[in-house]
Amino acid sequence: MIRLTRDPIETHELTQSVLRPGCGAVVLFLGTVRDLTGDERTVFLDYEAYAPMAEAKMAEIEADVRSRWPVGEIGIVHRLGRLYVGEVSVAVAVSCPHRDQAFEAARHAIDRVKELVPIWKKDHAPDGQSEWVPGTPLTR
Amino acid sequence: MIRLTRDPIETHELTQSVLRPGCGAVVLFLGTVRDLTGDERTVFLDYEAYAPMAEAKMAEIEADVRSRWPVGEIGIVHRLGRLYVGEVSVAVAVSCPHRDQAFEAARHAIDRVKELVPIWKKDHAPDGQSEWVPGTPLTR
Amino acid sequence: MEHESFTIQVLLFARARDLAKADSVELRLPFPATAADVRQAIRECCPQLEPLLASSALAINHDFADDSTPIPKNCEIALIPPVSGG
Amino acid sequence: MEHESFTIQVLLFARARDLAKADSVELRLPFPATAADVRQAIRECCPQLEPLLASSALAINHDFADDSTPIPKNCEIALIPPVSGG
Repeated sequence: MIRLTRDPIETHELTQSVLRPGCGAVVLFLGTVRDLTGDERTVFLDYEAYAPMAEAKMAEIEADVRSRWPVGEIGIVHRLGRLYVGEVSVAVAVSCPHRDQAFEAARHAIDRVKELVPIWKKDHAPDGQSEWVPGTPLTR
Repeated sequence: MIRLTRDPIETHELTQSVLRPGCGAVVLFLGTVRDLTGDERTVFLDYEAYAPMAEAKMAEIEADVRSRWPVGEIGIVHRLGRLYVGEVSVAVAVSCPHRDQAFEAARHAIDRVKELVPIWKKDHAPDGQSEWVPGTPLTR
Repeated sequence: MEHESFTIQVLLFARARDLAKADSVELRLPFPATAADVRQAIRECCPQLEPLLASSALAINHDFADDSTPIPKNCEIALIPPVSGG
Repeated sequence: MEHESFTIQVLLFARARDLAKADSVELRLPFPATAADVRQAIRECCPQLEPLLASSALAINHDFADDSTPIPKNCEIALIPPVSGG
């Protein structure tokens, strides 16, 4: 399951949705808006996406993770719009039979989301200054 | 925060409780009761602990994780008593500034819980047979 | 004989949109054309995007393109600056 | 001259409790004694625990003990079969 949303991410529902009787391990990763990046203070971030491509890439990531690990269920949700410090910007939940699989699968999924999905964030500082977070050039 | 409980683990509250403005990453691990171990079907598990020592070891694990990673907050909760397939037996939630730290810290914590904490489970099969899960001898 | 040509829209996002002050740019390309031709046409029409071009990817129909990827006549093209989701 | 001796309770859990059909066993040890002496005393008093002893640890006051760990006169001792939490 993959989703882009402008609403707060329902992390509990996401976690519950991946539970499976054959899977003894669930890993949930949450990315949240940090107050500091180095010495720079953040008040909020504005996230934007190239939505149809972002959804296509998230679906590819889901398929890739399923091909590498025995996934019971996986959910990847990214939030868009204005997010204040502490809010959840991205959530990945994965269930697998065993914990090494669930940890590896969740880690792989979030790494790929940050590398491949066309989403950008603009950082807004307390002094009103804003700038696009530099990000990672595509290496594919 | 460490806790033994006979009630269902409140995984959402646990996750929320580790969120910190300086931490951009949260990892939650849930161990759940699997329906199959190899070919053997499980109906429920009975968990028991040597409670005061289990709490002491969980507190040691919390301190160990905090000494190795820049943990914002960590929560480790283990459930005791009768758990049916699908129920959450153990939960670990960790927040850190960055995701590599949060993944490593959560993984280390659950690995140590399974190695060091005096908790045992008895597996109950559909035919009424039951046996203590062999477990791992202490290596330390 | 005149070479065939066609028009494409390139969608712009994030810093690219801010630099170009536009959601998209319209380019006229010879046919056939590749992604490398799109880059060159962007360079010529929007010099303000120059600092971002080397680190940006081109996407054709929601998939990343190499310089050699051909541009179909009806497709959705986007310039993808370094991503920073998560 | 008679050697000093003392009595300890060893708490039993999980498979150890099932095998011994008891929550604890009482042992009389010479003083001073080590964890190795506790193991030997368990072996003698409860032969039914023998198959579990080699893979089990002893805990003294909630910490794992080596064979050489001395046994204080007032302490909580437990036999810890291989753990299977999680």
